Amino acid sequence: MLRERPSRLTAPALIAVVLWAWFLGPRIRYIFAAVLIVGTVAAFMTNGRYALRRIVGVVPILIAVSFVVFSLMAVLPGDPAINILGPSATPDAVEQVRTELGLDEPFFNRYGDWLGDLVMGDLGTSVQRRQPVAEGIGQSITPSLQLMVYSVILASLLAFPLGVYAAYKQGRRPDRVINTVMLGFFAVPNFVIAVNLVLFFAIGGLSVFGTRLGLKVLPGAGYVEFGENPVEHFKRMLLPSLSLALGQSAVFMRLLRSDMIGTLRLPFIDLARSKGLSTNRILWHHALRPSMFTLLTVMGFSIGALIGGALITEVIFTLPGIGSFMFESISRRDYISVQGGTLVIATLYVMILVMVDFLYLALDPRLRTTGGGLGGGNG
Amino acid sequence: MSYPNSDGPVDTVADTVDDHAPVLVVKNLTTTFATPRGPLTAVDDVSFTLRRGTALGIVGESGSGKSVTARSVMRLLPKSNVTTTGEVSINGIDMMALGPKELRAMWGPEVAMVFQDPLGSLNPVMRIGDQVAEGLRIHHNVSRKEARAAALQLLRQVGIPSPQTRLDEYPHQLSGGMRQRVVIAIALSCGPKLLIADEPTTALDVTVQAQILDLLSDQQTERHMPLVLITHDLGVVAGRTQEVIVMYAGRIMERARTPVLFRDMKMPYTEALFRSIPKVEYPSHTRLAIIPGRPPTMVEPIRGCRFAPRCRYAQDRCLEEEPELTPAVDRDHVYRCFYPVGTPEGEQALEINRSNGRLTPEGELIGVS
Amino acid sequence: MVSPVGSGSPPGMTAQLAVSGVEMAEAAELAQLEADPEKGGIPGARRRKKLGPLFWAAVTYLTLLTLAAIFAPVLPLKDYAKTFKGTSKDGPTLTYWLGNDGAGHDIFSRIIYGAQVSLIVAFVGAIFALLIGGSIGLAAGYYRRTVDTIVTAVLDATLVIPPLLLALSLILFLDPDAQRRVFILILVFVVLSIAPIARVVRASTLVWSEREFVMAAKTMGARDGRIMLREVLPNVAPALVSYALIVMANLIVVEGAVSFLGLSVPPPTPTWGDMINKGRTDLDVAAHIVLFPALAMFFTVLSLNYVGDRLQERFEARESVL
Amino acid sequence: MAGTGKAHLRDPEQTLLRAEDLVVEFPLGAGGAKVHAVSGISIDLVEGETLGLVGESGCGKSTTGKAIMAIPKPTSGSIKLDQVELTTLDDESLRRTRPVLQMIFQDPISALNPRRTVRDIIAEPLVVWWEEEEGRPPTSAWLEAYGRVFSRVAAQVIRPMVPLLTLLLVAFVLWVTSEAAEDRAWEGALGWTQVPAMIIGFPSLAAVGVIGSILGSMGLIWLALAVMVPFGVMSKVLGKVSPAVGLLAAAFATAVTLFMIWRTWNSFAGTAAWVGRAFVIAIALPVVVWFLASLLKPARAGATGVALALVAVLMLEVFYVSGLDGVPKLGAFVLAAAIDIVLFRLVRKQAGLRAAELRARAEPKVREMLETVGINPDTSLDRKPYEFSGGQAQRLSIARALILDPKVIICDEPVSALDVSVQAQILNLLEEMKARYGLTLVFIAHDLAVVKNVSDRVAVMYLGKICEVARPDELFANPAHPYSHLLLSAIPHPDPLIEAHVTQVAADLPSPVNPPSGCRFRTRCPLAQERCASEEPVIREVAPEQFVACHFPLVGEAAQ
Repeated sequence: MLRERPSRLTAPALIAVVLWAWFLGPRIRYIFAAVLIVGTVAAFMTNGRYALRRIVGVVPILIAVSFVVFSLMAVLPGDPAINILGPSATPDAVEQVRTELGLDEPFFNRYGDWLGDLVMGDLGTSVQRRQPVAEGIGQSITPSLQLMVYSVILASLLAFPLGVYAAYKQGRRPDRVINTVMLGFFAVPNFVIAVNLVLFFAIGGLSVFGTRLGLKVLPGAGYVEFGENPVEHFKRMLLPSLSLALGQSAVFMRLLRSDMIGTLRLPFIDLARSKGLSTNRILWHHALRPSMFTLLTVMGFSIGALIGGALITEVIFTLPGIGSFMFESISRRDYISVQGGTLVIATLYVMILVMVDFLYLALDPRLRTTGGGLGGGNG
Repeated sequence: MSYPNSDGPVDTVADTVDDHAPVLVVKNLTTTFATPRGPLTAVDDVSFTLRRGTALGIVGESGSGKSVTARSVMRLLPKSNVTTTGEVSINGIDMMALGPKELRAMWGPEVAMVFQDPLGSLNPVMRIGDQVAEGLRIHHNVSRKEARAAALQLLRQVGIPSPQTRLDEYPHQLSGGMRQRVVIAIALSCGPKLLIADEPTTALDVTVQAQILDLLSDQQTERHMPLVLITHDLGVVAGRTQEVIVMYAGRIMERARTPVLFRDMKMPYTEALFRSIPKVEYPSHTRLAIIPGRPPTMVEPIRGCRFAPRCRYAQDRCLEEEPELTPAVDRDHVYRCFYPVGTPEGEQALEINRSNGRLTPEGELIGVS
Repeated sequence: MVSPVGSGSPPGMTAQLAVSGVEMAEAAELAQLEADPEKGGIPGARRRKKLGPLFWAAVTYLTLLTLAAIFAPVLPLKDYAKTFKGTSKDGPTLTYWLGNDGAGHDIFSRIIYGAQVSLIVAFVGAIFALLIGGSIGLAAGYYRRTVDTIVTAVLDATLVIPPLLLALSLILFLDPDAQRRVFILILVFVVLSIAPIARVVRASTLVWSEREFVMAAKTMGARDGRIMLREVLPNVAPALVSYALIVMANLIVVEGAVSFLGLSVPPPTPTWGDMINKGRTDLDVAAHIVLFPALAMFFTVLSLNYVGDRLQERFEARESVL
Repeated sequence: MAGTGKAHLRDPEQTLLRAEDLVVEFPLGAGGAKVHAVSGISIDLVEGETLGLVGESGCGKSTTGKAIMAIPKPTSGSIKLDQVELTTLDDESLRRTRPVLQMIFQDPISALNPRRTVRDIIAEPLVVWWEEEEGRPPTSAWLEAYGRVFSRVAAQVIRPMVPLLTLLLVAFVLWVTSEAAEDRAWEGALGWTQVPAMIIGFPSLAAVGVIGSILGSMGLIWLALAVMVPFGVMSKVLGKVSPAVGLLAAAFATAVTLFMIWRTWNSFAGTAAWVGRAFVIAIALPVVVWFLASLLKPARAGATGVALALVAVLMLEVFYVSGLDGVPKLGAFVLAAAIDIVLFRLVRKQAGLRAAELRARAEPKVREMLETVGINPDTSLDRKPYEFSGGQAQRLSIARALILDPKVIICDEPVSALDVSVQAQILNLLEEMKARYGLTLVFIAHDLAVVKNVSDRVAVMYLGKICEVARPDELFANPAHPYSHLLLSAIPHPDPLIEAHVTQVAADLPSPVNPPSGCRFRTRCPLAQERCASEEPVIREVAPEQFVACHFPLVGEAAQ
């Protein structure tokens, strides 16, 4: 068996990453640093070599992403200077702005400069907003992360029991009912859910033959910080999180169900039954954990996608999150903000995927030893 | 007995019950699956008894119904779309009358099973110690610490080297043979009064197979525990069982004490099976006797003897009428044939078949491919 | 956001079985095990699992919607851009089947015309993504090693940008004046769907290339191209086609989101998302303005998902049962 | 290590297949660790001989089999087939040697493509090589597969809707022709030009084309489609009658197509112009020109050309549709797609014709092979693999391997997945085939009794090395290597009187990632000494024709 030997690169790499995170905008740096430290430490406790490989493997992806993002914005038609100044700008003014933005330099010089600034935590300064991009993102990232966490928790609360139960009752009536309902949730676009939630819980619902079908119990928009008023905070976050959670729970539940069905057909479930274990114990203790891998990946993907992808929900509920920030930037053709924002989102996304990989380690002992998969190497 | 929970029922029962009283009684067991193609009778009217301290081998090809018999006996088959009729009693307890909860109480302390695929039979994400101890904790309600000690003891008993470290390892860290030892330890954990091993060595290498079979035999004699050993390999049952049942297409074809069966087999199917195995004693390039054709699907009802279409001895009668299980000279030896091997009737039947061209001059069946 | 990345279940991952019930599945397997060795030639061995009435209902709905969208210009529909006086926010009537919106437009007609946009961008987007992504995935899964590494890296880099964000940026920066919105939408949707499709095809190809018949084809001297297309593709294709339906459903949702934000095809051409967005302000007084386009979208997405699901299930069932 | 050395190899002149010092290593993860699956194995085969390779799972016997096939090529070593070195051949030359060397696999069901019929599967090797000989362009496979996918879509999606569609279309045609708007009349007229196409036998194409061209308000693409394809087909048909007419038709089609390209080109403007125009230049133009060129040579008329042109047209349609104001053109586009699907079927039929012809030519041979392996061709030709039992499927695999008339067949555990009674059938069949076709076999198995039964020579393998090579009767009577002895002692005998005396071995198989030094078996060997750890035994002859790689063999002068 191979002995784990944490490479000499580990410590410098870690320190470098944490330092880098530190130089980013004020809020982001805490988030980055916390995620990194917790995840990495956890990962190193299980399989350091794998963790290191995974972390190092992220670097090229991030560089690729940064390149894609930068070149996309650079190659796209339309002159940012004109975008900023408006179509009626004089050529001189345009020229001046172009020089200011460094647009007259060759492509790779600009990319290099941008990357250099990036490493120093400087995402550029938005001309339209007259504010550093990092600052803008830093302000808007908290509501987004909260929304993301709440909706995933809600979705899991719904998906796990239903998925396990449906798998257990596979093919029979309860399964079919759950499946159909969940397919329904899955098929409703979340902005439609959002609109309907607002209708039924915020503005009082439909009026049918004089009776109102609905409630007016929750605010339909706005954001209150947690520190300011926790109750109000949750009241305002409930509808947006729910609108995201319903669709997600359908995805989660269906994945869990199908993997669980696969697991329940494995011989070790037979053995567990022949030990005389109760159905609940078999389901929750034996079958659930090995059935969670696909789900975990997809959860990682959807959490990642939520960072910027909850854009439409944030717009509907007027949450000042990163989605709203991006939407506004895109609408204003604020390409510096879009560049910076996309990069931060992509980076967080990648990090979440890496963390998911580390979670695998916790769930699946087979991954903890390198050289596994060969089986039986105990010589 | 080194079993840590000796206040359990194991020893007391062993002392009080007569050694020759049957532990397992199976009568007219029939198991039918509802398949899209119609009802499939996997086990058809099977009866046998198993005495204390003996090992019974059930031999048959895949599709013969041997595994379903084992699961029917344990009542491990699902309730929906499977119907099991007949009588099964283990140590006098009527298995067919039990509800799910009572059944779960039986599984483990009364009857346990060893499965074919040792890797698949173990939960990949649970520590070995936990898996071995789980049955104990459920059935005997022992503390975590005691269960762990018991698990250690069990691992030692099944011959796992350095059991202490193995307790905290996961199945993928063990080799195939070691995994099967763990599965056996799990089966033995609650001190079952009946152990059913369903093809325990099929997935293993030949060197490991011998070790696992030895382990099973040792445990069987040591614990005075009856064993049902299910296999497709006549070689496996030969040295390690006292009695053998040969199954074909859901039916018991022949049952006898092991030495009797191998010395004096009466059933043409047993003979054909035996003859078709390549044997190490024979010189290389010996032509093998084959069983032409293939077993019947058990969806359509079959008339006559189920083996008749592939049988060298078969006469018209065999296609029309199914023989009953007939006792041979040895009272424990029964078979299902009108023209048994090695009897005048059998020789005559062969002669007839040879003369009417159903057999080659060498005595092999022609046609039906 | 229901995105093409995070949603839907790639066929390789879903092991939904045609046989029903955990226990039943087990039993059926056992029965198979027992009946297996010489089961050939049993009548009904080819027997297919029925698709069920819901499947056909979904297909019918999709067909009708498509036909209506195709023939919209010649069907006796009201002009979608015309304001009918005095009908603002009216509920369904015999003249205006699904009522009128805040501007007095006929909702029914707008829904049918709105389907044109949704269907064309989703369909065309999915087809091209299928061709391009499918080829990429097939090559990556079959050749592995270097090709696979590069392809996977590129796919990963695309996948980490949330699709809606990517779509919006591309749309606005490529086409700020909404001149060629349909074209741009299709282009963007192809870009969005290539990566997920390629991943699914790659995963499936990886599995199928492991099978011994691929090895057998190599030993008989077939070229790689032939093996990929004759041996691997026919086995991957069913999953691929059903996944493409799910991708289409996702694209319809993304288009809905884009038009909800007012960035799809510009008015007067109606789009579902835009109708929902416009109706939002009148929700409490005239919910039908939002309800009907939302329902149209819901049923379309649901039908596509359901059809995709069932087809996939059926192909898999045939594989596993036989 | 248990055994390097080549003492057991025979005169290279006599041997048909000779593998020397085969090494196969797989990288394990990124850490640089390697699985040493096969470490320096040398074997040879005289013509007509069966070599049995036997050992526990993980000993590298199957890897050796695949390495001999050079799929993938071994890490190092040499394989000589009929004095030709395989490892240094480039891929193409290696591929050309394939028919001589065939393989049979362990899992018969997995070795047969579930989506093809027995007829296809067995004929495939012949078709592959015949196509090769006759210089068929390799793209045809691409085309056929492509058509297959599309036709599956057509079958699953469109066919159920055909009655409804037809009804609607007929009603629509009536409506248009009775009170057609003026501006559509000329398109209608054009549509009717397709009537000849209908008459010469493409009714579905013509019908859809007629309606499409009437319906399509964008005209030009439809014009192109309506003209190009039927005239293309016609020009091929007519070209056989009179080259001049064919040429004329082709010229007309060319003109229309170029016009179409020009029109499409112009439809791109503004921001997206560069994309669209680049597309036209890069893809559409060459493909369409190629197609048109192929029309001029009807004999070589590339069905591929037609298909690629169709793809190009499909893409042009999309760009054209979306390049205009788009939305109202949906109808046109969907119909265009429908036409394309129909056309793909048509094209596939054309492409399939060659394949069908070859398959028909192969049929007698296929039938002969099936009968040889004991399968009734009449009932099985059109069935798919899953309708066969394991034993029958294995027969099919054997038939497929034999159809190319190979010299050597590598049997990789061919009976391990089969039942006892079926196993005997297959073993006997292999013996028959060997006698009948003069085959040379490499027989890989873990069952010693089976190996003994079929082999003329047996090589016992352990952890990527050879332990012992001998004639089976000697090997089984007097094993010289402790490992052979262990294996033999572990066989369960179907006789209760033979007591199993298994040499108890310590530990399990060591990891092939980190094999033991010296003799690889030493960790489990009851006779192991210090020398075994330090020095790797070399294969030597301990008895006539019995070769062993052991310092302390159980046979010969050293056995005391």
